[in-house]
Amino acid sequence: MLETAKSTFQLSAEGLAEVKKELARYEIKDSAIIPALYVAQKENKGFITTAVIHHLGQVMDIPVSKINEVFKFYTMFNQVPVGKHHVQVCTNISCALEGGRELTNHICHELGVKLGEVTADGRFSVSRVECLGSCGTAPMMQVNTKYYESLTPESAMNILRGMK
Amino acid sequence: METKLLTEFYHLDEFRFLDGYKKNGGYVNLEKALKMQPQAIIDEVKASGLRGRGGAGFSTGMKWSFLPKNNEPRYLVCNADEGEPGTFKDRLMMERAPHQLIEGMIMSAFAVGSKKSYIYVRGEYYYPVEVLEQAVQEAYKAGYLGKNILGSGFDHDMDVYRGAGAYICGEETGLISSLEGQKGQPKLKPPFPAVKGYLQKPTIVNNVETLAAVKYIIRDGAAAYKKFGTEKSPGTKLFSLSGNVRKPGNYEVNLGYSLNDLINNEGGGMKPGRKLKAVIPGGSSAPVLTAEEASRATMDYECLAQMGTMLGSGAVIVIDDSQCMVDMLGVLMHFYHHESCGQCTPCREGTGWLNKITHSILEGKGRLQDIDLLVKVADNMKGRTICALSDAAALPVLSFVTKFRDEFEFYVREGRSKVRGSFYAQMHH
Amino acid sequence: MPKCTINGKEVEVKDGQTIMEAFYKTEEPIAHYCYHPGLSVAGVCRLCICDIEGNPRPQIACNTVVTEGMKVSNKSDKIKDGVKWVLDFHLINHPLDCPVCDQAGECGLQEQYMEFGKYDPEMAEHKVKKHKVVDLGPTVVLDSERCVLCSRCVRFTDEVSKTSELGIFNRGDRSEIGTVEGKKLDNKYSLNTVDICPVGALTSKDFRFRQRVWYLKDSETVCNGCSTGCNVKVYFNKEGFFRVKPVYNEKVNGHWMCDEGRDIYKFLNKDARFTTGIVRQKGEQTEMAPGALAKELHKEIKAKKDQVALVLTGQYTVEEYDAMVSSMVKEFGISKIYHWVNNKESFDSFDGLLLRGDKNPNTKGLLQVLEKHQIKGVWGDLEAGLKNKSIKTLIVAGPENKAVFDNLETHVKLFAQAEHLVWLGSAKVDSLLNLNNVKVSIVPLKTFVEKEGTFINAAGLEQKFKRATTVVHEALTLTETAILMSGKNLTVPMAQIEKPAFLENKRRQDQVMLENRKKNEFVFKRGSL
Amino acid sequence: MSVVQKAGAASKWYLPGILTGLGITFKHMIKNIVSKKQMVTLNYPEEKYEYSSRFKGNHILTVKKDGNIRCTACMLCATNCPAECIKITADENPDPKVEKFPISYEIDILRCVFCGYCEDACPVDAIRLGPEWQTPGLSGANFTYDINHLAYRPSLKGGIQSHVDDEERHKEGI
Repeated sequence: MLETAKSTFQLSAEGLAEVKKELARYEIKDSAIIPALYVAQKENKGFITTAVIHHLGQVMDIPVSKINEVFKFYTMFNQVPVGKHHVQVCTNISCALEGGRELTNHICHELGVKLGEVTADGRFSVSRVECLGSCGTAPMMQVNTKYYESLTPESAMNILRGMK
Repeated sequence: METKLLTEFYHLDEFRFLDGYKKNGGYVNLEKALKMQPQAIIDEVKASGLRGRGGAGFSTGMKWSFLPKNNEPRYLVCNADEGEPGTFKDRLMMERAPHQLIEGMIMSAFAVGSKKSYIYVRGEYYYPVEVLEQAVQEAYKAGYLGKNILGSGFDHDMDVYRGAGAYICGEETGLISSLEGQKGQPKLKPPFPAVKGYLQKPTIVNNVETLAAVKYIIRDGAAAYKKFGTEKSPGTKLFSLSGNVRKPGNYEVNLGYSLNDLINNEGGGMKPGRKLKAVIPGGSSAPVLTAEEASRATMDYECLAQMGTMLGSGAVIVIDDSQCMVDMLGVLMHFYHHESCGQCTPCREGTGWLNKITHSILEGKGRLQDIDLLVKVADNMKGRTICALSDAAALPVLSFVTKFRDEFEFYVREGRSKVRGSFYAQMHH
Repeated sequence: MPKCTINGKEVEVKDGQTIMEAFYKTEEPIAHYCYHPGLSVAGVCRLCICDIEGNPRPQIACNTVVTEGMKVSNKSDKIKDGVKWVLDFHLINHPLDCPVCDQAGECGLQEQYMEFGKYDPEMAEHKVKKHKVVDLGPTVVLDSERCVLCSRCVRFTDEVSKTSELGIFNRGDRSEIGTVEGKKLDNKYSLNTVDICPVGALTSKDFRFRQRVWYLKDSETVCNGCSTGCNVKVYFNKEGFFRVKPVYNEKVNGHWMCDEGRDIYKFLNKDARFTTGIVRQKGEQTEMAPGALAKELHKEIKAKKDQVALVLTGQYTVEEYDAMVSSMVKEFGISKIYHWVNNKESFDSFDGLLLRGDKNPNTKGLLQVLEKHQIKGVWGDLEAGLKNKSIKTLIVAGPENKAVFDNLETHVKLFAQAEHLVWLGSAKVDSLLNLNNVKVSIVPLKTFVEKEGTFINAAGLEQKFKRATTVVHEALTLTETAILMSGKNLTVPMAQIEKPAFLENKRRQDQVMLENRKKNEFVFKRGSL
Repeated sequence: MSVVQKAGAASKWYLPGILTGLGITFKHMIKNIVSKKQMVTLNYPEEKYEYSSRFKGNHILTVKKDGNIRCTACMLCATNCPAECIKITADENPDPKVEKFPISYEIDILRCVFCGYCEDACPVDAIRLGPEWQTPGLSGANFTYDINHLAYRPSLKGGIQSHVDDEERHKEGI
């Protein structure tokens, strides 16, 4: 089982170089776990599997349980597959006051998915997240790395429809 | 009226870059600082009365003076893990003026004798990280970072570290854990980070705004800085105004500024036809103020503490009369349940329990005794854990339930909101 | 050396010691789950809160260092209420499946609930569901719902076994202990995690569902699994032995023991033992009382003094070696005494924590006794003597734990070259019962839990231990065998006979039985549950 | 034993006493022949007395909806039994929701005093004392009741279901 788990993920040469760079960058090896997980997540289509953890454990020479602890602790590491455009809508208090939850429901409804699901074409996935630090321009959403602020249900859908 | 000290040049796009920053008075005072005695800087900061802008409001100079007097390597960490709901001032500062932070950090690092500093930015801030990393590169190129800065013999390295999405990493020991590549779980105190922090070495963790303010204390001197604000809360502060106001945004005002003015002048007042119902004055963890209390409040550490709440990170969340307080508590409880690191039992189980109770009330399944139970559970979570997250979860509960008890009782009795009717069922169909 | 007062009792502790250690020292009760004296401080269960005079907020005892003149108490109502609430936080998501939980009866949650709890639950909402019956590895089963996330097991694998298989995954009340899929909890000390688990989250596969703990009695003894000589507790009842757990001894094993040592109970039980004396001649087997058999041997040994040799393994007590060797030397003048070494290659190895290659508890003791009687038997002499038939009667004090004697079968073959093989031993060795060309006399011996004595461990530490119980009543100790073989009778001094408990307490016999069954703090009040 | 010695000569003559006794017997015999309804005794074993359903007679092990035995082998009944007549051997159930179950459950009915403490102690309503009260048997082995007898004897018609439902409990998160 261990063998198959390992064989299903392999960092690319660039990814490996990047992980090695991060390993050398900090005072201790463990500090490189988060950056390495970012690199691996990018290469594994936006989410992390056990195979990724085992591979990183091997590459970084850190016990897999420690890497897994970090992976499962932080919300930005996805445990399930996400769409090409991962839509994260803030529903915390400032956004909730301005209709963040209604926005989430609207997006889910329009895209035809439930929270945490990926659309059939694999383009979108929607999740509700906690405060993203854009409270003055609520409601807002983050699609992959980019913030979209001061949204209305219509403007949000227009933005999403414009994505390839 | 706004008092623009830190944010003076934020409207200038060029302020983001080294050239533009230098044109507007940047890095001039660094030379001055590096010629001072480190202890003199600490004394100056202490004299200025600068208090931590991250949430706890602890005296910065005092914190620095807790460092052990030895030659151990020490670290300076900038806490840019801005996660407190309602707060978005650090993001603005990093996006608009990265060099201002870097300059403040070099000065602070020189004062505390640190050769290495980290800026720990929350993972979601892709753009601010980009800006910061570019600025750090610029600073290295210009000789403000690296070996022998400006010929003073002082070496300093700076690195930007990206978090990965955990509110608890905004707590200084949680941040240190995260920086060490572990789960961001807070560490037991004592030992405090100033004695044993990052890698068991003395570590100073300060908020973005605190470190940026150091520059202005060096520039103008403690006495000049103290002219801003009140006697016990000197200086200016960026307030993140959000919620149901016409013009939400970041506003830099003197500490001691009236909350009423902040909402009505800077914030442009309530939306048409709406009345103020409640204000959370210091980020989601701060106890809520009623409209009446808000009209009396001034935005400084003492006044708010006196009113049983806190200035926190300076996130003013305005709630108007169209909002249901039970619903808002539900939102907050979901947040704290989601963000509890799971280390200490009262917080791990308590946040989940509070979340379940509030949501069962919201679903119309609440019992009258649940309201008292909320208070009891929150009371017993307070002050029982390693970090302040369980307090942060408990305080809103206590203030929401005591100040808006009628709304809770109505919801339990009728199974619908007093203000918004049976909106909850529609929202979660 | 600061002094402090714990619940009114003054106590002096070492510099840097915590209030918890002061509580330990005064033996005042304090509730705690995450603190373990052998591990680092986690401070997460928050049960050990106590009042410190002059401090408005209750502090946790495990992370507060004692300062001079500190006055600590955990008796106030405020603290008791606080502990009650923290306990309630532990319990709200606990599945309460005590009936099927192996820990019931020795569970931290049960103990503290009886102390601080006894209330009606206020939680009306659904509990958090987690994984149940998770196979963590070859030795341990996990039930995440029962787990209180004290992190003791995680700290154990990080700090003591240094294998880091376990971690706490996810956060908040979704946190779960676990291993990463594809990596098992598999190390030589894994069962310590079960010992330190204060609740029934980690249970031992070996012990699982075999007994309820309140049916078991325990007795302290010394592990005979290897030459480290860990201090252990054996758990038994009239059905036999069921498990072994470590007992703290700073000089020997600290708080831990290895997984191998936990198997030693298996050869103590009747089904692994010789239970009667056996004489086997030309394929015919007769049973005999062990004492009579030993006595009968006296004549033969006396007659063939020069052709008798003795083989000893390092599995007996110092007292027994002394009795046996001195009776051989003094009564008969036999000096052909040899030391049977098992697993010669790894004999001196040591894993740095507890496990030693020498799988005998008392090799040092045997060597000391042999030296005292100036016996320098070389194994080659025995082999040669058997070959040239100068040794005709061979007495072998065989191993108790035959699992660690890899060369057992080859040696039995070697011993069978004698004319008469006298086998003294507790473990049932089947190959002995298949020997047809040699006369075999088997005297069943008692195991280390059935006698008292001394083991000398690899570090030279003498450890005395007491008898726990008797499994095979007919069996003899090596000392008794030595006395009988030298033609004397066994005399039992009256003072040594233990007085039965029921006579002292004037209890009827059946009441004693009931008493035994209901020990281990399991109080079952009729009508109140 | 105490023996009461009656003094007096009349009591030495047994005949009057015998006749009085026979008279009573005859009276009842005729009464029973005339009206059978008033008869207080039963023609055991042709006739049997119906005890109340609450009568604490022979044990029953209840079953779950799927017919499997309810008992979780917690051994509280055995612990609580004053006569020590219950013997249970537990084992791991392949279903992780059940986890533990008895592979053997034996009650030595001749030792049992029918006190009902086992019923009291049971946390899952797995053992009950039923209305059956006859314990005939031809050899000693007949008096050791095993799972088959306790849960599935013909008179129980496939087993008695207990009220506690595992699935409902699970759904409720208990």
